[in-house]
Amino acid sequence: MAEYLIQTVGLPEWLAWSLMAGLSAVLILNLMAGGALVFIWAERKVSARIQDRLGPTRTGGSFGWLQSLADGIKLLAKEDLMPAGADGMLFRVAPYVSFCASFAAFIGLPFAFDMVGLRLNVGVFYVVAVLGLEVFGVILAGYASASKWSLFGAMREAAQVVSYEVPLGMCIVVPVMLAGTMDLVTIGEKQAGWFTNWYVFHDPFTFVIFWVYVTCAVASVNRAPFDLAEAESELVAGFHTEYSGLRWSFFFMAEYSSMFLVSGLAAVLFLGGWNGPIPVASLLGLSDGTGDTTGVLVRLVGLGNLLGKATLGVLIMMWIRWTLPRLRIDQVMTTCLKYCTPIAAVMFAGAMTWLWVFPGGVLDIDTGSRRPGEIREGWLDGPGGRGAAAVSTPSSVPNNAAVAEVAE
Amino acid sequence: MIGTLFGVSSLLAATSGGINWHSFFFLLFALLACGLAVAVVLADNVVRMAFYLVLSLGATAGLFFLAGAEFVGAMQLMIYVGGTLVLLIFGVMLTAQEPFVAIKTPARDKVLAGIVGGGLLAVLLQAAFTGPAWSEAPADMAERTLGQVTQPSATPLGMALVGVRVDGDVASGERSPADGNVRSGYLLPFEIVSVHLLVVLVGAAYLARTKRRKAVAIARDESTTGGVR
Amino acid sequence: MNLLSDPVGVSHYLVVGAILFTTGVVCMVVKRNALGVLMGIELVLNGANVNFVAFGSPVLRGEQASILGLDGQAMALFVILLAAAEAAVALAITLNFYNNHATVDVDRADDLKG
Amino acid sequence: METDLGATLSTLLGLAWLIPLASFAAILFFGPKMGPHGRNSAWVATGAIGTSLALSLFAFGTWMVNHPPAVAHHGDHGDVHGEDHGEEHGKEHDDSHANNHSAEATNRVAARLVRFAEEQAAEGGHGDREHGDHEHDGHEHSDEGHGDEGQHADSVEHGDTGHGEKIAYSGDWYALYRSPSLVLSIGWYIDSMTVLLFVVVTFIATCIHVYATGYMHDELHDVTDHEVTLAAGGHLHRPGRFPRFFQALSLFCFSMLGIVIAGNLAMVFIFWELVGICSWFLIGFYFERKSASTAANKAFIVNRVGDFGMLIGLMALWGALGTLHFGDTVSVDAEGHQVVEPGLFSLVRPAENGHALQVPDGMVVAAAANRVGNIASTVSPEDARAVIAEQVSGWRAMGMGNWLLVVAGLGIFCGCMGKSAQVPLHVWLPDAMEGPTPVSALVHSATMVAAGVYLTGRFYPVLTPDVLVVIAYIGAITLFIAATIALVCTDIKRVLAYSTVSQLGYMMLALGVGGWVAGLFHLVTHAFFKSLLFMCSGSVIHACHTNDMRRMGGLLKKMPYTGWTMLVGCLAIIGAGVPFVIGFSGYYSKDSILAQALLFRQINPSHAILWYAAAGGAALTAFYMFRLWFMTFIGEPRDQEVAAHVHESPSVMTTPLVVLSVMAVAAGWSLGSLGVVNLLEQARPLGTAAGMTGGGLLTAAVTVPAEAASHAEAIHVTATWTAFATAGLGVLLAAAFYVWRVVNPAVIATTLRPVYVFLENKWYFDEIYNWIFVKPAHGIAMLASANDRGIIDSILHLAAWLSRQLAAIDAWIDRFLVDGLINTLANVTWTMGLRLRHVQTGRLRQYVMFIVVGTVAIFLLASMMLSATVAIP
Repeated sequence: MAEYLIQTVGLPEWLAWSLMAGLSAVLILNLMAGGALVFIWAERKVSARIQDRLGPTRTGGSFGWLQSLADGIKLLAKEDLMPAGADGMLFRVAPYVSFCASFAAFIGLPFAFDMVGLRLNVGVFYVVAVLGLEVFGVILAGYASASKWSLFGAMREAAQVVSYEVPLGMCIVVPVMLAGTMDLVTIGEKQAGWFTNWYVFHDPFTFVIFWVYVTCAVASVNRAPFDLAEAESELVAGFHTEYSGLRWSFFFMAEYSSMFLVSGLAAVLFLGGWNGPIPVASLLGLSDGTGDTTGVLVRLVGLGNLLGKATLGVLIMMWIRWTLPRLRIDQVMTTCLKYCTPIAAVMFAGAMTWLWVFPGGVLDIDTGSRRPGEIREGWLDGPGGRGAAAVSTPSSVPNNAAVAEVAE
Repeated sequence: MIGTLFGVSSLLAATSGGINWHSFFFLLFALLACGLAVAVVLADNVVRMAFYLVLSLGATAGLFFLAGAEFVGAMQLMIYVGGTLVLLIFGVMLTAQEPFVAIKTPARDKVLAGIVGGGLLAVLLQAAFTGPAWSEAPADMAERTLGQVTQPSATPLGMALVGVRVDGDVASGERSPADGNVRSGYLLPFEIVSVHLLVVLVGAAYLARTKRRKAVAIARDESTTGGVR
Repeated sequence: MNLLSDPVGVSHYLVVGAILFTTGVVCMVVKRNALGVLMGIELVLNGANVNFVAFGSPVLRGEQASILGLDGQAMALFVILLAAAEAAVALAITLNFYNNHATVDVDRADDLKG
Repeated sequence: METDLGATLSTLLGLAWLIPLASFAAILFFGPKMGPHGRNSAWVATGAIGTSLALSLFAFGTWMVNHPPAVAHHGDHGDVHGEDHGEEHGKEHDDSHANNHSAEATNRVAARLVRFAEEQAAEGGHGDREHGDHEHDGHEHSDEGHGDEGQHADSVEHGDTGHGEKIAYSGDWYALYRSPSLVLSIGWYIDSMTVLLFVVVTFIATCIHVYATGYMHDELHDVTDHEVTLAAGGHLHRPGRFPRFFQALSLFCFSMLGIVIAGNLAMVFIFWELVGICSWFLIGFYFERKSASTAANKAFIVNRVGDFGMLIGLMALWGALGTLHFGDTVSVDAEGHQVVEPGLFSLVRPAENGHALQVPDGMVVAAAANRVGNIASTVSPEDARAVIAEQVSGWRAMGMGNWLLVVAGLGIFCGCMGKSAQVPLHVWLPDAMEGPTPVSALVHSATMVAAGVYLTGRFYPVLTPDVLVVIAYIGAITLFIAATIALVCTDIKRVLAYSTVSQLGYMMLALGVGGWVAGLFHLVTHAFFKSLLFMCSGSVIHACHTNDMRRMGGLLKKMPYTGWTMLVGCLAIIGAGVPFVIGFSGYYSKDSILAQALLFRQINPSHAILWYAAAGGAALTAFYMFRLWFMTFIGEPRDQEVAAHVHESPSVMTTPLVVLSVMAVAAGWSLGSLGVVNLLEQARPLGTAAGMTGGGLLTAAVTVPAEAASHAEAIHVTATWTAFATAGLGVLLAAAFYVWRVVNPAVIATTLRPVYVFLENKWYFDEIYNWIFVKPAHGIAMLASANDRGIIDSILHLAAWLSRQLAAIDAWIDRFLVDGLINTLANVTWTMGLRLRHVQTGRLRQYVMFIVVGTVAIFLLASMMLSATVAIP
C-alpha cells in the first residue's frame, strides 16, 4: 500500500513508509484492544442468548454496547495487587509476555493481498511459533503468583498447549503442502476464485482436517471446553487468580486476540483468506495485485472478507464455549493424543495421496489466479536465484519493487 | 509492523544519515541476547534463568531474521523456545519445594569460572576478528533496504532437506538441477535426524518412567553404604 | 569505530556467538542445578548456531555466501533439532537423577568418583 | 532319445541310490530322538529303502518299455545255414567300421559276433581250431548265417534293440578329481544288469528291513547280553541300539547301490570299501562280545588282503590305460565337435577289432617301455608318436603287455575273492555270522558278498582266458571245500554261511567257464533264496534262542510259516524242478551253470575236474541243505525245554518270508521275453558272446566257449539230468540219515573219524593262517615293541630328561626375569592408577572447566606454532 501512496498520492517515500508503519501498528493494536472490547461484549450477549437471558442492556443504550468500555475503565481504575510471596519481576512481566506474543503473531497474518505487517515466506510457521509463546506468559504468571491454584492452572495449560501443538502443526502442514509455500499471502492467493478453491473444499481429507484444526485451535487458546487453566469451579480462576486490574485485562486481551488470530489463520489457511465465496472482483475484471485505487479498494473488500470470517470463527468459539461442558484433564489429553493426532496424521497422508492422484484438482475450475507451481518457483527470481529459469510472477513483485526503490 | 518500522528506519537513514539501521537493530538484538545470557548465568532462581534464557533465544531468533534466515529464526522460536518451555516446566516441577529453588554456588567457583570463561572468550574473539574476510560487510550492505529478503530460504531449505540443492552452487553456475549433477543435499542427515528424534522420544519416555519405590530404596542403601567404592 | 554507522559484518555475529558460547560454558560451570547446566548447554549450542547462520547468511556475505548456499542455515537447523532431542534425553536423565537422589544438585552426582 | 533315457534312468537310479544315504544321515543325527528308544528310525530306514525300491521298479519299467529284451533264441537253430545275400551285408559292415564307433556300427558288429558264436557253438568242440583271427572268421560265418537270421539282421539294420546288442548309458555326475592323467568321478554306468540288480537289492533290502523291525525289537529297551560276562562278574547290561542298526543298514544299502551304479572302477573301489566298513559295523553290532569284534576285524582284514590285489589291478589299468571308466566318455571340446574318450571296455575290446579281446595299445606300449625309450631317444617326439603307433601292432603280435592285462584281471579278481569269500579268503564269511541274522541275510548272503561276483561280471570283458581259468578253478575249489565243511556244521547259520560260500563258488565257476549270464543269473536267484533261507533261520533262532541244530527238531508244527518257506528255499537252492518243464529259480540258474561247465569240459578235456566239482557240489548242496531242514523241522524235538517255548514269529517277520519265497520260486521263470535271462543277455558285454581262445601265461592254451553254445540240445539235456540226479541223490541221502534213520550219522562220523574231524575243523584253514600269518606277525610285532621300549623309548626318555633340565633353567629365567619385569610394570601401573584415580572427581562442573582450559590451551599452542605462518592482525 506504500506503493499506492507513493505512486498515486505522490507522497515522499519516507512519509509513505512512516504512515504505513504507524497505520499498521495502530490498526493491529486497535484490532486487539478494540476487538477485545467488542468480543467481551459479544461474549456476554451470546452467552446470555444461549442461556436465554438478555445480558447487558443498560450501559450505553439498549444493547449495553458500552459495557466493555465501562469494564475497561473500571479495570484501569483498579489497583494492581501483588501477593507477598510472589516473584515480583516475573509477576509483573508475565501479562506483557502473553500480550506481546499474540501481538507479534499478528505481524505475520495477512488481512488482504499484501496487506500484512511483514510478509515472511515462512509466515505460517512464524505465526504458529509466536502464538506458542503466549502460554509462556501464562506459566510465568502461574509460577510467580506463588499460589497453588495458579500453579496448577499454569501446569495444565502448559501440558495442554504443548501437546496440542502437535496435531495443530499437522493440520497446518496440509494447506502449506497444497499451496507449496509457507507464505500466508501466497496461500491466500491460491484460493482465489470461487469458493470451491478454498482448501477446506479441496478434497475430503482437507474438509475433515479443517475440523480437527478447529478443535486444536480452540484447545491451544485454551477456550472452553479446554479452559482448564482457569477452571473456576476447581481452581479459583486458574493462572490469573492473583491478578487484577490492568495486568489482568492484558491477559484478557491476549486471550481474545489469540482467539481472533487462530480464527484468522483458519480463514487464511482453509477458508480462502480474503477471497469471497464468489470472485466478484475478478468477474468484474479487477485485480488486487495492482497498486492503484481499484487495487486498494479490492483489497479493502478483501479485508472485510477476512475480518468477517475471523469474527465468525470467534463467535463459533463462543457458541462452543457456552454449549459444551468442560473436559477433565485426562479427557483433554485423550482427545489430543488418541483422536486429534491420529486423525490428523491419516488425513495428512490422505491429502498427500489426493494431491498425487489429482495434481490439478478434481474439477479444474479456472480460478483466474495463478496455477500451482508458478509461485512456488517465485523465489528463484531473487538475487541468489536461477535468473530467467522461472516465469516472473506477481508474487515476487514486492521484492522487485523494493529493489527498484533502492535503485532510484 | 516490523517491516513498517524498517521503512521508518530507512526514512531516518535518508534524512539524518549516519545511523545504519541494520546495525541498529543488530545492536538491539545482540545486546538483548548477550545481556539476557549473562542474566541467565547470574540468576539463581531456576525459573528466572529459564525466563531469561527464553528471551535470549528469542533475541537470537531476531538476529537470525536480520541475517536473512527466517526459517531458522522461526524454527528457533518454535523448537528452542518450546524446548525451553518444557525446561521451565520441569524447573517449576522439580523446584517447587523451597531448597532447590536456588542452589548456592561457592564464590570461588564463580571466580574460577569467570577467569576461565574470560580466557575462552578472549580466544574466541581473537578468532572472530582474525579472518579479514569476515570483518568487513559486503559492498552493497550500506544501501540494502532493511528487512528486504534477499533470498527466501524456506523453499530451498526444504528442497535441500529432501535432497535437491537449488541454492548456492546453482547460483555460482557450475551446477544446476537442469544438468542432473546436483549435490544430494541433506536427505540422509534429514532421515537420520528424524529417526534419531523418534528414538530419543522413546528413550526419554523410558528413562523418565516412574519407578519411585525402587529408586528410593536404592538411594537409601546407597546413602547408608556411602555408595559403591 | 561507530557500531551504529558501520555496516554489520560476519564478525559482529561471531562476537555475539562467542559471548553466547562463553556464557553457556560459564553457566555449565557455575550452576549446581542440573537444569541450569542444561540451560548452559542450550546457550552453547545457540552460540554455535549464530556462527553457522552468520557464515551462511547472504545478507552478511553477499556473493561470497552463494558458494556456501544455505549450508549454514541447514547446519543450524540440524543443531536445533539435535538440541531438542538432547534436551529431551537430558531432562529424562535429570528426572531419573531426581528420582534416585531426591535432588537436582549435580555435585551430588559423584557415585562413580575415583 | 537315448540321452533322454540315459538322463531319466540316471536320475531315477541316482535318487534310489541317494535316499538311503539321506535316511542314514537322518538316523545318524536324530535317530535317538525318533520315538521311544528311536523306534521310528526303523520306519525311516524302511521308508527310504522302500522308496528306492519304488524308484528302481519305475526305472525297470522304463527300461522294459524302451528296450524290451528279445527272446534269446540260441544255438538250437545255430546249425541251420542259409546261402543268400551276405556280401553286401559284409561290405556294409566293412564300411560301417570306417566311421567312428557310433551305436549303429557297434550294433552291427555285436550282431555279427553273436552269429559267429552260434556257428562255433554248432561246430562243437573244434572252436579251438581257428583262434587268432576271429575277425575274418566272424565275417564268413555271419555271411553264411544270414538265411534264418534275415529278419534279425534286418532288425539289426534298423538299429532295433534285438538281443546281442549292448545298450548301456554312462556318464558322470560329479568329478571328484580331474587331471589330464586321471579323472576320479562319481558316475553311472547303466545297462539292464544295473537296473535288474537295483531292483533285486532294493527288494531284498526292503523285505529285510521289515523283517529286522521285528527281529531287532529286543534292542528297543535295555539289553542284558548273556554272552558277555563282565570282569566284575554278571552280564553286560547296555542300552538298546535300535537306531544304530538301521543307520548302518541304510548306509550299507547306499554303498551297495553305489557299487551297482558305479560308472568307473575308482568309484567301485570307494563303495567297495564302504560296504566293507558297513559289514564291519554290522558284524560287530554286538561288539562287547569278543567273538563278534574279532569276527568283524577278521572280515575287514581279510577283505583288505583282497583289496590290496584290487589296488594292484587298478594301478595296472590306470597306469597303462589312463582311465578307469567302464564306458566311453563323450565330451564336446572347444571346437564343438564330439570327443569320444574310450573307456576300459572299448579299449580292451575295440570296435575296429570286432570287440574281440586284444591287449590295448597303452599296455603294449607300457610293456615295451625300453623299445619306446629307444625310439624316443632316436627320433623327435612328434614323429616318435607315429613310429610307436605303427610299431604297436607288431609288438602286440609279439604278445607284449599280455601279462599286464592278466595282472590287471587277476588283481581285480583278488578284490572279488575277498568280497565274495573265495578260497583262500573265505574264512571271514562264516565268522561274519556273529552279526544279527538280518545282516547275515542281507549283507553276507544276498548282496555284499555277491558284489564280488557282480564286479567280476561287470569287469568280464577285460578278463583274458588265463584269468578266466584261474577264476574257474578258484570257484570250483571254493564250492567244493565250502560244501564239504557245510556237511558237518551244526550251527544253523554256519551251514547257511558255508552254503553261501559254495554258491558263490558256483557263480565264480560259471563266470570262469564263460557262463556270464549263468553266473549272474545264479547271483540273482541265489540272492532271493539265500536271503529267504537266512531269514527263516533267523526266525528259528528267534524262536529257539539257539543256533545249535542239535537242540532243534520237529519245529514244523510249531512254526509252519517258517518251516514251509524254508523248504521252498531249500528246494530252490538245490535247483529242484521237473526237468524241462518247470522248476524253482535255482533249477534254471544251476542248470545253466552246469551246462556251461559241461561245455567247457567238452572243449577243454584237460579241465574236466571243473565239471566234476560242479556236479558233486550239487549233490553236496542238496545233502546239507536238507540235512539242515530235516534236523530243524522234522522228527522229534531233541531239546524239550527249547521246544517248549518255541512259537511262530510275528507276522512282521513271516510276511517277508512269504514274499521272498514267492520270488525264490518265480525268479527264474521268464514270460516270453520278460525274464532275468533275457535281461542279462541284453546286458552282455560286447564281444563276450563269442568264445575266446588264449592262455599260455598261466595255463596251457584254453578256449572259453561261447555261452550261447551251452544251450545246444546235447549239452543242455545232459546237464539238466545230471543236476536232477545229483540233487535227488543228495536229498535221498539226507532223508536216509535224518528222517528214516536207516543210517546213523554218529556211526559214520566215528567210522570216518579223521575226515569228520578234518571237516569239522574247516580244513584247518584258520589254524593254518594262524601259523603262517598271525603268529609270525605277532613275533615281529613283539620284536618291534621290544625295540621300541628298549631303545627308542630310552632315547626319548633321555631327551625328555634333558629338556626338563633345560626347562628348569628357563623356568627360573621366566619367573625371576620376565615375570619380574611384568610385575614391576603392573605395580607401577597399579600405583599410578591409584594416584590418578583422584583426578576423577565426579564433579561435572570441574570436568567442564577442564574441557575449557584444555581447549584454550590447545588453541594457544596451535596459534603459537602457526603464528609464524598465519599473520594475526
